[in-house]
Amino acid sequence: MAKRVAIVGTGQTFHKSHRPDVNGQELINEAVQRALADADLTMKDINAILIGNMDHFEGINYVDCWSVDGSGGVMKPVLKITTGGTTGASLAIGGYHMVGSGMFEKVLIIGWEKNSESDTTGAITTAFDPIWDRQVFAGAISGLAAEAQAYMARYGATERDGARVSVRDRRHAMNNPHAQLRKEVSLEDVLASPMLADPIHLLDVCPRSDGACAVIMASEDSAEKICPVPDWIWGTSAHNTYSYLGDVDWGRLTSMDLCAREIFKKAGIREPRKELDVIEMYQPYSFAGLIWIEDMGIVGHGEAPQYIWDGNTDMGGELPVNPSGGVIACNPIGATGLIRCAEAAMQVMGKAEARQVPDVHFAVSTGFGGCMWTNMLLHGKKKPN
Amino acid sequence: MDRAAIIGVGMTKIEANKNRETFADMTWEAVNKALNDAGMSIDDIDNVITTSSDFWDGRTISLMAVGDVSGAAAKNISCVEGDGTYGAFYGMMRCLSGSYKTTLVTGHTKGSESVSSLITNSAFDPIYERGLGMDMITACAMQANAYMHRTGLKPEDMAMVSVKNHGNAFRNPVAQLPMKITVDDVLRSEMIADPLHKLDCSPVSDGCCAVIIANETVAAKFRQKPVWVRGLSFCTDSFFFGDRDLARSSALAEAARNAYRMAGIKDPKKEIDVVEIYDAFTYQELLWLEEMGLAEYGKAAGQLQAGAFNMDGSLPVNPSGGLLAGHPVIAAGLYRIAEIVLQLRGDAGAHQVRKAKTGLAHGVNGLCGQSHCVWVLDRER
Amino acid sequence: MAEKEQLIVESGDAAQPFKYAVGMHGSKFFAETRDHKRLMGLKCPKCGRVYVPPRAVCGKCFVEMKEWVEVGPKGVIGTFTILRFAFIDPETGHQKPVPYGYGFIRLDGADTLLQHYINLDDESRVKVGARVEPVWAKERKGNTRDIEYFRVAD
Amino acid sequence: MIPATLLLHIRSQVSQTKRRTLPGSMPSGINGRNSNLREEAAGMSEVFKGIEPMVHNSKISVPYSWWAGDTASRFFISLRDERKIIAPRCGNCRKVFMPPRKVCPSCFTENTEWVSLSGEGTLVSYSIARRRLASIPADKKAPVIWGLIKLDGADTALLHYLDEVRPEEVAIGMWVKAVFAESRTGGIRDISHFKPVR
Repeated sequence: MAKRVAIVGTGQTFHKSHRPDVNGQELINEAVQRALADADLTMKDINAILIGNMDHFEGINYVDCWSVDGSGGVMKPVLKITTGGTTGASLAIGGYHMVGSGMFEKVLIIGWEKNSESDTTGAITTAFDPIWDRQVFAGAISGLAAEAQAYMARYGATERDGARVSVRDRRHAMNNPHAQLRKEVSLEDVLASPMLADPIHLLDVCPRSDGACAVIMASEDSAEKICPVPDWIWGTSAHNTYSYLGDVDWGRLTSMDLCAREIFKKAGIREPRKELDVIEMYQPYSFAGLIWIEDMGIVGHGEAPQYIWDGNTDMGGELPVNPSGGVIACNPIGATGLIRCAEAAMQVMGKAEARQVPDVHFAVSTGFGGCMWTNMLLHGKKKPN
Repeated sequence: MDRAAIIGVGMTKIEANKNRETFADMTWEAVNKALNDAGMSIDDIDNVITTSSDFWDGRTISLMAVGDVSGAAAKNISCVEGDGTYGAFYGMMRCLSGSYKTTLVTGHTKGSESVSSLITNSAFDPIYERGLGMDMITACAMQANAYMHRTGLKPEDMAMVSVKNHGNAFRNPVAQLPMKITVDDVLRSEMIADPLHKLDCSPVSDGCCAVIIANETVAAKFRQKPVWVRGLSFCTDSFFFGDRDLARSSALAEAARNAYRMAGIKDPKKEIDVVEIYDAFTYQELLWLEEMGLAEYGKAAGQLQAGAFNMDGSLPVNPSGGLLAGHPVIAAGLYRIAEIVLQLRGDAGAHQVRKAKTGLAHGVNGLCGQSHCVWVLDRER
Repeated sequence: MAEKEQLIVESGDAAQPFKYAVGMHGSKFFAETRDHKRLMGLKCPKCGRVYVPPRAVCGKCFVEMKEWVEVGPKGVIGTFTILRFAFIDPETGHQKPVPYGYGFIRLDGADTLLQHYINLDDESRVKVGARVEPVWAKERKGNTRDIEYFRVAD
Repeated sequence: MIPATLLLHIRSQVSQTKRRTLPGSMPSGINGRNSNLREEAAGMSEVFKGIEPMVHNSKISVPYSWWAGDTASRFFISLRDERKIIAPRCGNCRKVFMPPRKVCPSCFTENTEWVSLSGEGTLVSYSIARRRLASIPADKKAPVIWGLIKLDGADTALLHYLDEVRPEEVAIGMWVKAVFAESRTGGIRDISHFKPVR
């Protein structure tokens, strides 16, 4: 019989633009030690380790093998998952299945990246087809700019609408000591910042970061013994809709739509806008904060700008999005999806401190990456049926 | 815990250079062969795990190339980076976690597209080691020396593995390198890195393998006779060679112990009927057999010489020809699983061994067998 | 107190060479651009979608495609951006010259978009929905650069 | 705009000679005939008649700069400035780690003590490359010998070069000592190699 699965501990580094004081293994170890301390467990309690990053950011092959001194993986089962930007969320989903299968009681999940060790855009460009895409493509920003252009053309949104999202996330980051960028900005600041790829300004996008995140999952057999209020995983979904960038329905995120429908159906959620309490979204640039909540089914197509201008996604609003400050405030890519998961878990567990949204029953975390792909997890305070 | 079974397998022929085919083309072939083998349509598959490596493929997000041809356009999908046995392990767990019933697992590599010396050099620690310029062959030569020094193994003992496996490959239609050679041929082949001659090393290969794993509740619903997963485990040793006992593999011993325990196997030498093992280099077949408890430490070569591991021996090892006859790196372990499935079903054709009820498949990750994955499969539930 | 010295290990000009197989579908496509300045797509026998770049399988329908159809050479801009920031081109290890126009072109008769460069001589005309045409390279070798770029058509 | 390098490869008609390309060597063109099982089964070979399979010669050339971190930096600076090999010790299990580790992998506590090592030790194992594998640095000539050296006072062994020794003289258990590079820049090659103590 499958087991129900909960998050019982999380740990993060204090994410920075670069961490010259530690190598990758040592960075990983910081997050691992914090997660163990959070759950009051030791390495001896851990039955398996799941780790991931994107190889070409650090240029290290077989990271699962290389990182054992930091991850604690010596003489333990260590598995690696790599799916690009969605890696962190794919790891969370992987941990869910490892524990849920009954094969492993407690699994330590680690996402990490030291983006300061290479040229992020150059490395991301290698994600795309070497024959058809790579010569023209220019990293994540070019694809995202193409998405924003299409969305603006389709629904009449403006650069100002995008900037509003960036202002929100950067304000939220002020409450998160782990965030890399903790500086409030105004709409004017965003619009006056340098244009990187039309219509994306510098302050519309995520920075590059060094950071690691660790999450411990346990089965229903031990979760409540480890942690008084564990974060129960209600459902997971991963949709890799496209294989070539030219196949994408630009201006909509089909994969988000598929994930949301699948998960909400599974959990019996009919009105996500009312039933969800908080969203931690892998939102690497501001316009995604508009487009993707529409695809998630929070509001109708073209309605996000007004919903956001009305303050609904701010702290204290109807459905706060990214209380942590999100990806715009820090983006150690292989960790980013797992940070979203950890932040959502902290909201459910009531451990989010200054960024806590009151009384969270349901939270959603997402991962984004690849060829406009989405991963999603639904987190709940109640044990699933 | 629910049980899982393997209900379909598909393998492309392993070749030195599939220059006409992309990753997607190879995967399409393997996936369709697996679906045909299982008597399933793609609609009967509810989730997909691909196994590939961004390094070997020369592509960050290597699974992007094979999602469509794995039928994942609208299904849940993920990607394990590492040997195919690990991808299959994750695929099996997804069948048991309550979310899915049938996982399609693929693994692909085109060694022909990259320079493996550089790819494997990148597995060394960038700060302390990489600049010294070692790669997989020179690393494994270091392990072979440690093993020979400890056990008294001779180059001619290792060479027998090459003779056997290349010989077995004649009966396996998907093998890349069937060769009729002698111990002397191996010892006279070029010395690459002492003590490893050219014929002690597996070749560069292209290939893709697909397997379909099902939860017990649906395993019997389809045409193919299920092969049951009886026990499985994986384990990772220390990274730095200097932290390990390089002449041994404690991670493999541990993984095998756990897999046997789960399978209820008390005496593996008696209870395992056929083995497909990760013989990237000749000495590895012997060392791995010993660490898995299928031979006494330092004694496998003697048994090999006595014919125990031959096709008609008491414990046939790599009747397919193993990696020495074709080594598509990431897919290699998945080929081992598929081969054992064929053996246990009695479908292995010319390389079918006698009396195969319980089989063992084995995969490796990292340098000098840092991490091992062991599967015990059984014809009976 | 002097700042602590933090050492860096550099990879220098180390690179990983690859010989990526283009595949027979891509090879046929490039033989057509090289020899006939013709753009070809593959049509799905089930859903009728026409795919460019060409590939063996329609992912949505999970069927093999065998029917080649000519597409383009003109098309419309599906979406685009103008790259203005410098980054390392992973093929060369050096900075790629910016700015450049980067677009997704829906070639006439195709259902998917082809990525290519868009000429920026008149930025104001580069818009979603603008009609574009390819500018063919003088010397065509059978690769994506057989087309130098697309430009907004009159 | 960058020039592309998409080369047309002539399909070789090399028949099934059992040539193998070793892992570790450049695959030398096209080895063996392709069977095209998939295409033949699907009746596809007609469509591609006369079409040569193309190969796109490319590379991934992303420059990396790995931060050594405080622990490795301290070790390298000592090599560079003092020609001294130092190693961290676990305060709990007392193990001395080479190469240096910030955290003890077994105890999972931070190593805070450092000890000096003599630079001499025993050879645990070795490897001799007889041909110039692609991974070997440009300044090294084959045969290249690597050793796994357990330095006196350390509990784990360090990977490095062996030199000033003929390949046939190398033996597990031999006593070796570190030779420092003349020009030292703060990296693992500040040790030039280890040589036998005779």
